[in-house]
Amino acid sequence: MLEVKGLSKYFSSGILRKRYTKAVDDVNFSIKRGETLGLVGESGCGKTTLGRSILRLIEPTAGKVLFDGIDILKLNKKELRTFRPRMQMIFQDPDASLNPRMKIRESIAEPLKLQRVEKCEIEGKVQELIERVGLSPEHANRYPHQLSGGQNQRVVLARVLALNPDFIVADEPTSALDVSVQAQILNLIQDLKRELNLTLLFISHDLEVVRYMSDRIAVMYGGKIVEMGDVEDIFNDAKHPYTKLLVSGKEVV
Amino acid sequence: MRGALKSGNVFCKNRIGVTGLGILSVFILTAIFAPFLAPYDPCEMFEPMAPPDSQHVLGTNDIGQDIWSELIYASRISLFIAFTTSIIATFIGTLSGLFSGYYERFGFFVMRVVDLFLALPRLPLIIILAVFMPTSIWNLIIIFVLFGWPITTRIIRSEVLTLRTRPYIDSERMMGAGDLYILGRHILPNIFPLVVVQFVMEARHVILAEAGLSFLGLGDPTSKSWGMMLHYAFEYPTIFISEVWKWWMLPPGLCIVVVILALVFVGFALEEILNPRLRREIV
Amino acid sequence: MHHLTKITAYILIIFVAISINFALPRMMPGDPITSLTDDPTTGMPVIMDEDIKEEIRSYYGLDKPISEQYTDYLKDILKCDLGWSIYYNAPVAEVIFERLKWTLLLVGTSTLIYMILGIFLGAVSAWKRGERGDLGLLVSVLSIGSFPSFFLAMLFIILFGVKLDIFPIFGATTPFMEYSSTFDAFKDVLYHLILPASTLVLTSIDGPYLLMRNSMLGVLGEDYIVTARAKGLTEWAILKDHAIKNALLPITTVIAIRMGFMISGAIFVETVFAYPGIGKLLYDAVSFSDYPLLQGAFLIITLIIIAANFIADMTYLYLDPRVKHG
Amino acid sequence: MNLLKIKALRVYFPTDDGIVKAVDGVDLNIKREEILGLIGETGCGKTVLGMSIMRLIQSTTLTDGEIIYKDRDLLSLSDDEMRKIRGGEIAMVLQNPMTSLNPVIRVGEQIAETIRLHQGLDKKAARKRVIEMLRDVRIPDPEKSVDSYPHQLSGGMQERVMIAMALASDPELIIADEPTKGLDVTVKREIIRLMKEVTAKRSMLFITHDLGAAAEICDNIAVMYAGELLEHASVDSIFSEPLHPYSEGLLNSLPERGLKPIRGISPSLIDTPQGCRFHPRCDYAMEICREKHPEMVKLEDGRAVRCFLYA
Amino acid sequence: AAAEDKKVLKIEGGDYGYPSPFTFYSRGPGYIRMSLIFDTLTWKDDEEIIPWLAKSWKSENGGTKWTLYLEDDVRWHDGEPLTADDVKFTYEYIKDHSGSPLFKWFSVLNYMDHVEAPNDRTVVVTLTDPLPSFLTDFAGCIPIIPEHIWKDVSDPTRFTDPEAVIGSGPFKLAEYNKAEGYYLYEANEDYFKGVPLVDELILLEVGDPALALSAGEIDEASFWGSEIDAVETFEADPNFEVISGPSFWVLKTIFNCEKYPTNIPDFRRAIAYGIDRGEIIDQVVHGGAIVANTGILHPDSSWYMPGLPDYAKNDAVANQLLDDLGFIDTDGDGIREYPSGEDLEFELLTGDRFAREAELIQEQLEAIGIKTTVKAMSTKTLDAILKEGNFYIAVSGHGGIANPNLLETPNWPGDTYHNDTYDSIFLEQETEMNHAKRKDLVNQLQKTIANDLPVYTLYHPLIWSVYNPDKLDRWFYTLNGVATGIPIEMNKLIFFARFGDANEDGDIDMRDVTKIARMICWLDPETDAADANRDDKLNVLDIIYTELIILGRV
Ligand SMILES: Nc1ncnc2c1ncn2[C@@H]1O[C@H](COP(=O)(O)OP(=O)(O)OP(=O)(O)O)[C@@H](O)[C@H]1O
Ligand SMILES: Nc1ncnc2c1ncn2[C@@H]1O[C@H](COP(=O)(O)OP(=O)(O)OP(=O)(O)O)[C@@H](O)[C@H]1O
Ligand SMILES: [Mg+2]
Ligand SMILES: [Mg+2]
Repeated sequence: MLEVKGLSKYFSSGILRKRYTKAVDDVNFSIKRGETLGLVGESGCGKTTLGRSILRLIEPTAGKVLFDGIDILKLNKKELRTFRPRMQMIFQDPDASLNPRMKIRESIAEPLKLQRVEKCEIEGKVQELIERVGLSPEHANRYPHQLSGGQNQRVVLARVLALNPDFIVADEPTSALDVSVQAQILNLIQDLKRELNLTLLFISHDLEVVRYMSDRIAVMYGGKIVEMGDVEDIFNDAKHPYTKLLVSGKEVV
Repeated sequence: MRGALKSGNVFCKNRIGVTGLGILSVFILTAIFAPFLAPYDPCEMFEPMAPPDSQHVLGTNDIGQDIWSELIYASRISLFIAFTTSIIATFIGTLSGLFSGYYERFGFFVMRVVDLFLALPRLPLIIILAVFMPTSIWNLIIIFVLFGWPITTRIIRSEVLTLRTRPYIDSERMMGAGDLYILGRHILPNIFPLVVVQFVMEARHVILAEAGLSFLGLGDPTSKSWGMMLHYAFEYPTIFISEVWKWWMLPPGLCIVVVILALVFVGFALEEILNPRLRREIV
Repeated sequence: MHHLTKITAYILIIFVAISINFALPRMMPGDPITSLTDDPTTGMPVIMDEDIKEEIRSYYGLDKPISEQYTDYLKDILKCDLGWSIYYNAPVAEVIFERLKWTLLLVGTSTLIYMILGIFLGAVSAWKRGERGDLGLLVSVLSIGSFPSFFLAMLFIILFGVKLDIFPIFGATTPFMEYSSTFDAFKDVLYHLILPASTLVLTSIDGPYLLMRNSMLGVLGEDYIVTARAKGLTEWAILKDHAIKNALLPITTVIAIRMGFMISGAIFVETVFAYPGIGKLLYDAVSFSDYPLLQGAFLIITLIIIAANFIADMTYLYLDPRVKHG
Repeated sequence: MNLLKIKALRVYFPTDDGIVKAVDGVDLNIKREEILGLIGETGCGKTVLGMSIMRLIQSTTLTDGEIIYKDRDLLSLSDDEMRKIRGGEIAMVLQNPMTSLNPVIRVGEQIAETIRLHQGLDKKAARKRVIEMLRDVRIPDPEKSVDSYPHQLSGGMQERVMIAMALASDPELIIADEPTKGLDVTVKREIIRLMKEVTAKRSMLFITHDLGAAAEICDNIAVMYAGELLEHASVDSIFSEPLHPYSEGLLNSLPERGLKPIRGISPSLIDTPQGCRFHPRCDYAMEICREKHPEMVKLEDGRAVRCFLYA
Repeated sequence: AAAEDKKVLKIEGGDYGYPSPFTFYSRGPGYIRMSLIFDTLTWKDDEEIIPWLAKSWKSENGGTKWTLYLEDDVRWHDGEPLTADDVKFTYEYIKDHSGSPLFKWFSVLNYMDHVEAPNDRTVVVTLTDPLPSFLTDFAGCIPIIPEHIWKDVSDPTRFTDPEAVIGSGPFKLAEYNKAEGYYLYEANEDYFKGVPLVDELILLEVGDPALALSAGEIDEASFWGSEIDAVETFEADPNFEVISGPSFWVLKTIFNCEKYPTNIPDFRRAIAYGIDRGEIIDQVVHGGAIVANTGILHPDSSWYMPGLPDYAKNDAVANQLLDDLGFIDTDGDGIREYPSGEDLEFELLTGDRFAREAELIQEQLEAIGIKTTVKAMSTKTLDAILKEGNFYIAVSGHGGIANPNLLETPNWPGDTYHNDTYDSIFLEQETEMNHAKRKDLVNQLQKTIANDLPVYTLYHPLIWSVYNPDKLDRWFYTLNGVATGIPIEMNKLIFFARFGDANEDGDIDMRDVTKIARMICWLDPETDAADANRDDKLNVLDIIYTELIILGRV
């Protein structure tokens, strides 16, 4: 369903003499429909950049991103806009993912409005989504700062669901959250995924979380994918030295 | 709505802000109702240089105009110039700030212009322009706007730059929202408080600059502003060796001081409200 | 690398400033020849033959095509020749430099004092935030900062020059006083400096004060201040070694920009106190349409401001290791 | 032998919305050479508790109770006396090394400050000591690193500097507030090992909500919820057999234990629930839980738990 | 102690350049500063032209040839003698360097054909055309410079060595501070006219003259027009004395004589009747001015023509004139309309300084149904607009109206008045050597202006000198202004005992005797038979002569 070929993103700095940071360097992989690919790697290795490049939130330097056979990187602005709702992203910081000046209700209604859903239908849909992600209707009239991080992440999920996406990039969706809340959110994502047959790219630096969430795992190091394979293969039989280092010290409590 | 109410609430608790707003409203009301408040037409001439008495609370100026009425009418010009300029400059600054923050390439060029404007000595340039443009209120406004927008642009832009990378803006884009939609519906409301602060600060700056230019004799000599009153007072040969300064120089000077202070108070309070780190220890 | 870009930017700004300086006076109405012949003091009209005017124009090179005037102008600037002042009938550089020292003295002293004082008071205010002292300081600094400099100057003249008669009211020195020692001379200059400098200091102090207060409030909320406190440092040591330096960082640039404002502000103070500085000169040059002088005064003021910015940038580099080694 | 004894500590923050009871009646003892872990979800009052031991909480708070350190009540010491204890006898490692180091001062100087202050060494001697310290926390090339600025070091090295700083004056008690927050998994692991090593002969209050880290390093664990302690037990017993339903829920939320979340959301610290604070989210809640506030129950094996199930 | 005995006089001033003849700023005060160091052949006191470096002179060939005889023992500050060669050198040198910006002061040199020095003490100037004002504008204006210093100087405007201020005058420059605008002069003990009354003269820039004067920082300051309020304060103060003089300055409304409707003389007259000049003087100038001569020239000028129509405020006449022209208020809004139906309305341009006068005029014109809007601008801009002819009415002022040459372009700086007869009369008077005839021509010019009204003059401000008489009390205003007409009280004559003054010993200065002798020769009917003041002079002479006899001096 999603195929990434030779994707690279270099950041340049300096005006006279350019210097490049190879944040993502010639990355290739594919994800099947309904599959979850976990992406692990140390901080700054390029995970976020990769996720954002795939969705064209930043323009990649080179490569192809084929989504159902369409090269996303070739779409023009208008085509991209109509195409976008099919792919969504969930960010690490749930509080920053919502406009602080909009009520929860408005935030969730926003994608519906953008999709030109009939005005009269919106209210009902919003209610439905709110319940779907396990919030209570009273939350609809609050502002993000009046809710906890876990609740905000639910709102983000509700909003993503409103668009009926096929593919979601979850960029460390729970790393800002508490263990107990993390469990709630991760479970919710799993449930929704199963129900809606979503395809997921799940980014995290927490091996245990990725292990729980993913079908396959890709290990990223210095902008490149250094190892990729089924969950258990990676955990039991790591090949790359970095993966070994990651897996070796895991504490079993 | 509650967000707004909340900051309103904080504002009310902020004694400095409320004081400023109070003073400012007094002056705005004075300006609006000047014809009802002033005992005379400020251009009507009586005996020149009459000291204060029951007829003329603050006496008359060098050509016999009632100083008290002049003072009241002057609040009109001073505030009019200040607010008109601030509105236009903040408007231009906000728009260019918004777009230059959002579109990098456009922003790059705008910022070079802004840098240039900020690197050039502002007041000397204004003085020159003021000397050679026919002195009218509108020319003054044009000059002030010309030099007022870049600061706002820069401040708004840097705010937009940080807002632009917020995940919620990315989410909007992912939902298929267009640039204008994002700018108008998501970024603008978030920078609006900053725009208000800029507006207030610009108004303060303009009042000072207008007074300064008028004082140097570069304002419109036929208009009645506090700076112009001070200019005529300063030109008066015995201003320092007689007592006339008490009723001719002091009142317009103090009016400028108080209005600026009020604006500073309001701006200061607004900034405290906007900066949550400062808010905790509000006075 | 970083320095190179900075320096390129500075050169560019200087170049644009020079071009504006050249173009601006020429776009203004009024011929310098008229100003040369008209006499504002006595207003005596001088009706001149066109050929005499021509002669004078060519004397000043005003008859050449604009492009040639421009290249000449650039060449001269490189040679440090700012031209010949039409009104003052002397080399522009000489006219300017003679006044420049007074402006630099006035602005320099005031800047030094208001910066140190403003920063100190700002730090104190932030340290005592929310307390009575902070509020008192805040309100008084904001109030005094709201005085237009010329108004405060006039009040000072009345109060200290006339009513109390303890300070001189004009000039930079006592004219033709014969000093018995350099100390005497210094005393005299200082004596004349006090009122204008205090005016500038008082009316400008709100800037650094507020900046420092805000910056300090920010810094005081940082984790490393808690760390410092956790180490058992005294409050004074925390303020001195940890808070002030960090709080100063973001405001150095702003203060440099304000240095430019100070020079501008000096125009008013110099006018009221008849202080023989460049601000007053600029104003005179404008009213006499003295192109070369105007251009020169502008250029010098611009250069000073750019230099101030440059110094600030360098100070910033020196102060902030994140930039220096980044 | 108790090094630190906290008795009925209350720390309240008056705010616009009401009084935030961040710490509400905490009793806690730290023995010599004990490493006590303090765990609990975000916002339950862990940091406030740690900071109030050091008296680093701003003056507008309402603090009540006793914090007895070696027979002296820290809360009633003068500012000066307290300052001598801070950094000297009790040291603190703050969460997030990136922001806890002053960016414009060389790291060596930041460590030396403490040494000079508490051990009265001169500049040169202090520097020598700093280099030793850096070597102790295994910073490569300490002679060079001592003159680095924080931003020139990696996150892991910064954390090491923080630890060196805390150890610098050879304190008896270290309060470490989530020292591994914001660090990479691999780095985190090394730091935890290091901490374990260097605190071998010291006492430590280790604040975290990273259960894995706590399990690795601590002797005993205290579980905190909504401003009060719910359970206190040895590390082994709590991970193998948590008594309080909250402790159990917390452990079950771990991915490796099946990601079973506690339902509901954490309570506000302004209007804490009547009765047992955890009852709205508790699967075992009884009638009494709704009405009465449970007291800490001491069990025979040295464990203590605040739950009617064990009353 | 000796220093304290020094008599020091401090005067309000400012920087007007290095006081060499080629580096002072091209302004009256600059010339004055220079004139303290450099002498001219003739000079003026409050009444007449007096001999200076030249003790006598004669004109021949219908005023194109002038022979001047120099004083005998005049020396430069450096001790060198001043000779006729120096004078010849000066005139030729300046003429050769006519591109210098100070040329305007010396532009009369254009009239010079050549100059000769037949001997040490005699100079003969031959002119191309007769120059009636030779004695004031030529001999009385051009400073004589030492040949031995200037002969090698190629660009005099850039020559600022100390030698550049070696003159022959009563003062030597001791110090000059450009930045602060301070001048310090020392008396020239060897001056050929005697020792000046003060040992040191200081000119300094003060922020506020009234304040500086009352604080004793300066001993003299001058005031102008509406500054009369300050003058009155000092008048009431026994420590100060005040003298008043003519400013030779006029404020005028300038009409565009090329644009409808201001090109209609009756329209201009109507406006003149509508303006109340008395009210302007009372209200704006506080009485510090006199109603202007409608013929422009100042009443204190010897060329003044009295009795010209003054268009005293009369709304009835004004309205009648306007009605007759067809400007009638048909819609009753108080504003007249053009015959075409549009409102009679235009801008009233003014320089910044005269906005208040303009505003009052605006009010006065409104009373006769003419609507104007005051538009104030810098003098520079206004002048530029006036030169372009882009205006209807403007208020502007200028000085120098002691001199009939000013009448060349009556609505200067505008140039919209064209009258061939007027122009030819002007040209004729320029070269008319017969005083009475010339005066008649000038009268005709003034009459034409007063009737045609290309400008309507408003007021002539008064000027005052306020001084501390203990320091120096010889202040006076020079006849028609110093040199070419600078209305400044600082004539170098004030530093000398005047005619009839007793010196410190109670004796009459011997120089007065010289003066009497000169007057006697001056009264020679051949020299100036038609002098209007002849009788006055005779009277004065009588009085002094009698006094001298009483004192036993003659
Ligand atoms: N806009 C940018 N400009 C320049 N460099 C960038 C930019 N964004 C990211 N980088 C650099 O690209 C590299 C990869 O960054 P990225 O955010 O993708 O890492 P990450 O793996 O997501 O890290 P984390 O776990 O901390 O989120 C980093 O070295 C970063 O500094
Ligand atoms: N200065 C303050 N004013 C008001 N409330 C405060 C203040 N400081 C902390 N709080 C509140 O006290 C509670 C406890 O905060 P604390 O920082 O101790 O939590 P924590 O357990 O350390 O959480 P985390 O794991 O996120 O660090 C929180 O609800 C917080 O909002
Ligand atoms: Mg990332
Ligand atoms: Mg915490």
